[in-house]
Amino acid sequence: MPLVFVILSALLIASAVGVILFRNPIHSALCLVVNLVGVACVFAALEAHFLAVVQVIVYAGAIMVLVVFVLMLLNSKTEERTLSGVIQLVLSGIIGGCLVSVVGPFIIEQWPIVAREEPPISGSVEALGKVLYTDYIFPFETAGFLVMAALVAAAMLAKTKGGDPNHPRISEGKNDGTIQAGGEQ
Amino acid sequence: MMTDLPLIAPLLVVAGGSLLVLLIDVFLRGRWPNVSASIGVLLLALVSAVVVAPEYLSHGTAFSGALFVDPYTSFISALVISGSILCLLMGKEYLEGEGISEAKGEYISLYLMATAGALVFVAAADLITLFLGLELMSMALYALCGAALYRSASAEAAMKYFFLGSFSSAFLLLGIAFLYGATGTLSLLELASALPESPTGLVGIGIALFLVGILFKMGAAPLHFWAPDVYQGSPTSVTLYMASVIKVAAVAVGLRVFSLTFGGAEYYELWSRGIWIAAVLTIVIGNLVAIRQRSVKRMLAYSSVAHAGYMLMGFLAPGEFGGGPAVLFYLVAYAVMTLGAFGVVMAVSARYQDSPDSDDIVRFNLLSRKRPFLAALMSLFLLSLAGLPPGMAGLLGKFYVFNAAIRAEYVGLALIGVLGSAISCYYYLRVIVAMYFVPSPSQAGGATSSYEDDCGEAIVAMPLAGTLAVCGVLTVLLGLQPSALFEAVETLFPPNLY
Amino acid sequence: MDEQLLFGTFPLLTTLIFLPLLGAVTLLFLPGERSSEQGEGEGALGLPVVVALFFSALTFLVSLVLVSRFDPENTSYQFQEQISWIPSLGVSYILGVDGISILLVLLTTFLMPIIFLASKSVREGRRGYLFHMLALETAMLGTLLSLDLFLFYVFWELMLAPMYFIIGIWGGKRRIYATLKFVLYTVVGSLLMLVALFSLVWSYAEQSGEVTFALNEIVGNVQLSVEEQLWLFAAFALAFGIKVPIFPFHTWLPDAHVEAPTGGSVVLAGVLLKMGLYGFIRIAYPLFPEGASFFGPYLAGLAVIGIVYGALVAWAQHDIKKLVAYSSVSHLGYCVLGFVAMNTLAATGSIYQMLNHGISTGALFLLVGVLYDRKHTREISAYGGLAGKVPLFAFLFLVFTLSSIALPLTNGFVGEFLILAGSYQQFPTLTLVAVSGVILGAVYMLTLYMKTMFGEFHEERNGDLTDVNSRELMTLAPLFVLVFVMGVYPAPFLGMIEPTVAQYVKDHHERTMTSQNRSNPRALPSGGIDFARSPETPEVESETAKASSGVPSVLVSTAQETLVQQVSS
Amino acid sequence: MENSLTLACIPLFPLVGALLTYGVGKSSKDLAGWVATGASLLSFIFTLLTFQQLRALVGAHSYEVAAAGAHGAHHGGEAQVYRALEAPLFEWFRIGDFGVDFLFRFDSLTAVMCLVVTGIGTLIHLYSIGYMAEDESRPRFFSYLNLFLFSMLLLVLGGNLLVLFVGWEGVGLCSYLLIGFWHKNIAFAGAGRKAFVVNRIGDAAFLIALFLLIQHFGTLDFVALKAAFENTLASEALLTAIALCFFIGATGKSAQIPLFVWLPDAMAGPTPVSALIHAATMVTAGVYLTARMHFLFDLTPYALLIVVCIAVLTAIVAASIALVQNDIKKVLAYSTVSQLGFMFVAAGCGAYWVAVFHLVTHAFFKACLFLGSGSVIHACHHEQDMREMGGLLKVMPWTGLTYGISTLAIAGIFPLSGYFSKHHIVEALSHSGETNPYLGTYEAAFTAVITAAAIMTAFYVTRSFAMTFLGSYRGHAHPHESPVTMVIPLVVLALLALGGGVLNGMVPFQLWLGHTIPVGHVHSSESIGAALLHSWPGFVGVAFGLLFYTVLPQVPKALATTLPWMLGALRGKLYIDELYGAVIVRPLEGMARMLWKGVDQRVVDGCVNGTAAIVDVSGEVVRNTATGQLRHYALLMFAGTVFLIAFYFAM
Amino acid sequence: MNYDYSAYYVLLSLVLFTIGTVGFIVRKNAIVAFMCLELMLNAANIAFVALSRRVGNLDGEIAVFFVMAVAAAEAAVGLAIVIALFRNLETTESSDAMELRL
Repeated sequence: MPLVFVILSALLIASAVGVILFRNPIHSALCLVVNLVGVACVFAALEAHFLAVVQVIVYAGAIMVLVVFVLMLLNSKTEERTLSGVIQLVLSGIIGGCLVSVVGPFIIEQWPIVAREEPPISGSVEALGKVLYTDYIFPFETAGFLVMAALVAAAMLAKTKGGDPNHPRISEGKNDGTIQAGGEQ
Repeated sequence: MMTDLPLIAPLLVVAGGSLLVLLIDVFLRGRWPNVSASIGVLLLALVSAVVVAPEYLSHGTAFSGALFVDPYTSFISALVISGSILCLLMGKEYLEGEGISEAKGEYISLYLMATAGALVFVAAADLITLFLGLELMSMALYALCGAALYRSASAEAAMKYFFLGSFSSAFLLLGIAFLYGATGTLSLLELASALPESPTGLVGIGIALFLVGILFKMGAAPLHFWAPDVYQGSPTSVTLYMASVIKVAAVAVGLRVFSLTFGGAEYYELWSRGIWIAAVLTIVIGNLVAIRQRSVKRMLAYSSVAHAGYMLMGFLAPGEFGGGPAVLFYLVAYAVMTLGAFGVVMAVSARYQDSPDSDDIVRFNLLSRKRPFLAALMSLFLLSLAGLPPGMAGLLGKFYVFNAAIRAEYVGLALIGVLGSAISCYYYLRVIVAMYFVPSPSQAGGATSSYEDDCGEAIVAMPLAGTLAVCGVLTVLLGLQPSALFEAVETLFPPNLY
Repeated sequence: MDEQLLFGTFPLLTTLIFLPLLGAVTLLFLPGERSSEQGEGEGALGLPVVVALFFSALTFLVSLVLVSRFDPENTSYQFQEQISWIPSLGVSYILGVDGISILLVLLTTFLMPIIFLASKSVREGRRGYLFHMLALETAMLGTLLSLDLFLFYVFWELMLAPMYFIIGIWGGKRRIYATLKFVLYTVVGSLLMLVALFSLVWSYAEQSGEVTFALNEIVGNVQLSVEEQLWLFAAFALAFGIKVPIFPFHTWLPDAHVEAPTGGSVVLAGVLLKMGLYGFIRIAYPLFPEGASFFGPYLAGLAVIGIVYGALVAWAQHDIKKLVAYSSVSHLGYCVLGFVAMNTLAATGSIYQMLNHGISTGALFLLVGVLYDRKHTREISAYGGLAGKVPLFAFLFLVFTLSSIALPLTNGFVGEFLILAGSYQQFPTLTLVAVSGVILGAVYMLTLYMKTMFGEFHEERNGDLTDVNSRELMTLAPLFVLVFVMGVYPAPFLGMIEPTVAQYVKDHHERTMTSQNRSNPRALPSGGIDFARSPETPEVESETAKASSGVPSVLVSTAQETLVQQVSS
Repeated sequence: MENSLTLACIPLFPLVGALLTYGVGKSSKDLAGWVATGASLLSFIFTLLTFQQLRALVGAHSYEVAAAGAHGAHHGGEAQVYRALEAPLFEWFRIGDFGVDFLFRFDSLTAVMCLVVTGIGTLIHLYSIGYMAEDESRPRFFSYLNLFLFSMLLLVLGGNLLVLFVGWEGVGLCSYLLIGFWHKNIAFAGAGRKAFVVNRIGDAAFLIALFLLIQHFGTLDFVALKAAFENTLASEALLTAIALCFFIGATGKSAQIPLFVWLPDAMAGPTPVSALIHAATMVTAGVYLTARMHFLFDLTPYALLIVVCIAVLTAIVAASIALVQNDIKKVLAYSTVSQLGFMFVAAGCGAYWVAVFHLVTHAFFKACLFLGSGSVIHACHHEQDMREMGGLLKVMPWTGLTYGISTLAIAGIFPLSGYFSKHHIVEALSHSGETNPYLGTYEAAFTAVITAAAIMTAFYVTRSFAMTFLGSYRGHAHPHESPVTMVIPLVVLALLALGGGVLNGMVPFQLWLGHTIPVGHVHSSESIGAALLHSWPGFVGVAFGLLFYTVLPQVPKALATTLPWMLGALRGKLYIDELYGAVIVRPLEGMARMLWKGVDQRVVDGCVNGTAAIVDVSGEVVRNTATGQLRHYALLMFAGTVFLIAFYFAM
Repeated sequence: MNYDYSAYYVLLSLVLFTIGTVGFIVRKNAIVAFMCLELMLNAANIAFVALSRRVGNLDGEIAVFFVMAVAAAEAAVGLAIVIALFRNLETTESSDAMELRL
């Protein structure tokens, strides 16, 4: 178990670092895919098999496809490394380090390693489904509605100019009411 | 399970209505009164909320502990729905411009979805539902912010709101995970009893992360950065929704969680210091930066940040100190006056929508001459925001909040609050200066005549005028008869008996 | 008809407060704003002014009824009304009037019709002007009459907005700066007051278990530690001191005065400034006797600085209004000094002087307004030799100038004399300095008079100047009459003030003593010997007691000792 | 005490007259003068009536009693009976036990003052009709004059110090108005302001005295105060302080060092004003006050010493300045200052009645002199420089004659009125050591100085007479005798100046005053020879004056060339105005400007605006955190979150 | 005998979360920032699953399920927003969108 954990951790951290450090977005995306699969492995290692499957399907199968698609569509370029970017990295790294070093000890303290007889729960489809459709029926429905909302939102945002060519904003010149310099009062 | 359905009738009406509006719109493509229909839906929701209100006296939960059924929920839900109605009424005409008209069907559908999300959010009795409600509300809002499809500012606002919102949600989520890990439950009620006697470090961190999520939605420092940009860039009809309804929801949830779930004395010790510093930062930053703004929308955004700070003051005086009711009173008063203020900004900037500085303070010049009643109402709202009579609602709001804070012996915080409040007078009054004191070009000798026709015009449609009038009346009445509201909200506390 | 039946339960004070507001609302519903403002002759007042006049005159009449039915010998609050407003926090709508406030009420209602008569000079948007003035009257009366701390606060703050608009809309060139300063100064003070208010109320609630904002219940019953009293008093004193204004918080005043339209200046000088001192009288002193006795000497010192400083700075002014404004700083210094001295003589004089200042300075502002309406400048150097051209104006200006410099037989003298005579017993050295204000007052006022009224007349510049017209005369005549009535026969006025003040002073000293007995060891300069019992002047004791007709203050500043030593050496 | 209706009427007439005059003046300017004069005359008549009442009250027989009382009082015997008429009008104000009534009281001292005020006032009103005949605003002038009479009457009739103070300030006001009567000339207006302000300085001290009295005695009524003082245990320091405060007040009103500077400038007013206000009545108010408060001064020998010192100094300094003035009115003005010094010398020696006596005689001859000078000025078309006059005796015989008589009177030549009063002053001074040990030390020196001042007095008036009336005319106008309305007062006053001394001989002036103030020994009349001998300073002065300005005009010229600095200093009025300007006025002005520009605008307002600026700048600084960059916001939010966790929640 | 290493999983999640946060802050490209958000959500998910085992109920795993739904929704909305941004500004770099500031 610890060995699996160590390997997975290394994989996850490495791929995560890859996501943030590769300058080419496609490379980042590929690292993310690795990471997501790694997470699925973690789920599996934690005996949440259903979640592991869902993870692969939803993330690698749906979300990542979408992401890569958009990446291609928008033709994202390789990011240039700038000084301000490095400063950002250093600063956020320091703060992140603080976060980990502050919270980490508390995590260890909160959940000390204990021995236990058997796996307490079963992350099986059956068990999950039971809870999901009874106790969590309302959140479940809400989640469904949420996805619905997301679709509507995406649909609205993706609308193009073609909808109404005579819209005033398109036909008229812009900024005719800009205030001249000279300030208030 | 099914028996609980009537309890969420308002939510069902809003959610169903949103889908129905969308569906009809697909076929009729905006050639039908979809806004009015949505207002109807919301009214229906309000009616149903009132109808089911007696059921909510029971202090229980519904759907296996997913939703609270208590007067607090009922009241906040009604408030959210009423606020949504007012916002929609105000923005009715506005929606024709800003490029929203093309996607009006989706816009309105999303608007109702956001309201539905807010209703879930405020009623949520477990952390998962809470998170989902928050995300539902936010998701719809992200899109609404970008509803002005061809305005880059709108897209930028949507982008910033989305990314920062999701960012903070992630923190919230991590916080939920920690709390869950520490207590083994996600239910807000069970959490309260399952928390260790004295907070362990990780529980503290979980609470902090949860607070971060709430502070973000409230627009409080140090997580306020999105608020000015998003308020400014979004279509004004969305801005006022965010400034009123969303803030109401966030504060209401925060208030409930912090006074109910984390209400124990030990835990109060823990988070009170954090909220104290957040309140101070919020008040100071909000007020300080607001004085440097030219865009009235942005200024009001910072002002709403500052007001979040005053509300946080009330968080610090839970229970017998009366902070809870004070915050709710403040919330209502704030919603009314800020709605009014943004409504006027909407009316004024409507005429200059093409210009990036459509809500520049110069646009308010001469408003008192060309639109005296609009200017008078704006003055009322601004004075109220500043806490000066005759803006009685704001005054009484401050009265209650400061009162509670001082009663809980936060005198230093109260002093910072009043100093901030004094600073706030400066920027609120600047708008009044523009509306009233700036000389007309004829007086000024024609030197500034270049923008004579450009200033002080406003487009005020009937619904907007009516809503503004309602807000104006409420602003005064809430102050003159505060007891009616205050005593009502007092009965809501504690938010749930257990 | 039976009086009891007529007035017994009639809410006279509420009527008084809200009549002007009713008038303001009525104004909003008047038809045809534009047509009524244009095309009116010089003689016609216009409908809005008539309406405003009507309501303010009615208010004045009501206040006269109030005065006529007021019992001067009854030193408690009269005509009390009480309605619960915010029961959960013990806030009530309590009104009442006593000898201290009644004449200030009368002054307020008296000045208002005059201001409306003088509102002719407001050319644009006169209706709004009248609206704000009437609203302001409501706020001022409310402040004077409320006996609930929160109600007081609300009315106190309510005074701000109308005045802000009056200066801001109808003011001079730098009005935006002036209004901003005015509002920010005041708001800082009053918000601190709000915090102090809550602290006080909760301290009291902890003792008595009852949450109340009612002044009467808290005063005398609340027991605060000395430290608390000092802090709370300081907060209140800041709020009130800014309003008075006490040096060094006075710089908003000249700006506000200079930029304000005539009516605004009149009401600002006439009534608004009084509110600061009224706050001290009504709230700060009764609530925090310890704080008062600690800060009293400092306040007196600041007041005296204000007297001399205001006078000197007034002397250096080039702008007539600014000069009069600084003279207000000086005059209000007298009022504060008199009150802080806390004996019947000075305190009565102080309240009387508040009335006087309202009348004489108000009249001076009206006169400046007359000049400004005609020549649109307030520069002293723009005028000169007007006495020959506009004799009536010169005469009236002279009379009010004399009233302002407290010439005997004008109202100013009585007040100033009583103040100085009384405060001398408490703060001899300070009063000696204050007396120099008497000289300086003559210097700057007569210099102003000389430079404007005497000397060479600029024919080409001021040749078209016309004398005071009948309408302006109508505004000034009542003030003119009062100057002499109050100067020659002040007895009826003093008679209304004095019993209450005497009781007030007595109560105050009792409170100070009891609270000192309760918590004696502390960092107060309590060591001072009683001047009256100083060994050099053994027979003086009874005289002092007689003169101050109250218990001589236990707290005697060390300055007093020095004087005794000086005199005796 | 008895109430008297006529008493209340005395000041009423001038008050009504003042209002009426102004009203009448609108229609007829000439009538105004007559109305005013009538009012003044009525007031005089009522004064006489009241005087008769008082005499009846005191009773003819009581002269002896009073005299005995006077002796007694002086020697510590039984107290004399104080009798007076009263007119309590109303209670002015009452605060607790301290009350002030608006009360008039008419006793023997008041009677004298009242007679002088209304009598001379009437004459000067009459004179003014002629003098002001061509002035456009004469109604205003007469109105002011009447107002002045009213105030002056309040001053002398006031039964307590506060009513007195009303008059005290009132006369100051009228003086201000009348000095600046020709206000088109800003210098004249400035002179008025100067008079008022300098007077105010004295008034401030007066007020302080009142405060001390209120604090320690609780009353301001003269009778009550007198009673209180008779057996007071108050410390001498306190009494001295009060007395000195009163005296400072008196120096203001009565133009003593150091506050005398306003009086010469006050000559800017029309000449009748100078005669009435700045010679006969108002300026003597300080003397009156001292006499009135004798019970206080008597208790404070130290204060009396200071009074005498100041008075002697004033007398000699003013007289020496008067020696070289060429403006006829300036000569008389400094003469007035000097003569007031004489009066204070008497008062300071405790011989209050002598002071009052000199006050009366001085009123006669100085008023006459002033009116004479006015007549001359009038004749010479408002020329005031004596070097432009000369030989006027021929064209203006009446004026010349009356001026001459008054000259002799003021010079102190027996048997003219001036001799009697002046002689008593010297007399009192030389005996002052008997009662006041402080004075005893300096008695001789004071006597010498005052005698020198008397010689100078005689010299400079003679000089003015000689330069004006003798020799030949040096001016360019066409002088002529003044109209009859101006001559009559001159004659009457000259007669009074001539025979005023008889007052003491035939009417027992001293005894009469003895009803009110201590009068000391009743002086037996002296022989004519002794009297002539005693008037030697007058003779000397007159002789030298005549000699230098008629026979030997080269002597003063030679003196002027040999002692130019002295002449310069005296001509320049010892540069006292300049000194005050440099030491007091200009520093104060500078301070005022500094306080305004420096303190008020820089420091106080600077703090206010600075605070605002700090808030503004910090707003700008904080505002810069809003860069608009998503990444920056995220960083800051992250930082904020970690900050909250690290410092507040992780425990 | 099994040992419960939940703490280490949570620690891992914390580290991943932090890396995601840092990436979110550092990267200009909006799509990459979005990917970092996904990293953060995944990290939280790991914590949920690990803690779910630890506390012995399924609530944590259910939560993960919902988070995935949310993530999917976010993907839809977020990418649509990025497209909208691109349409207006012709860029996917968040740093180019700074019209709203100060």
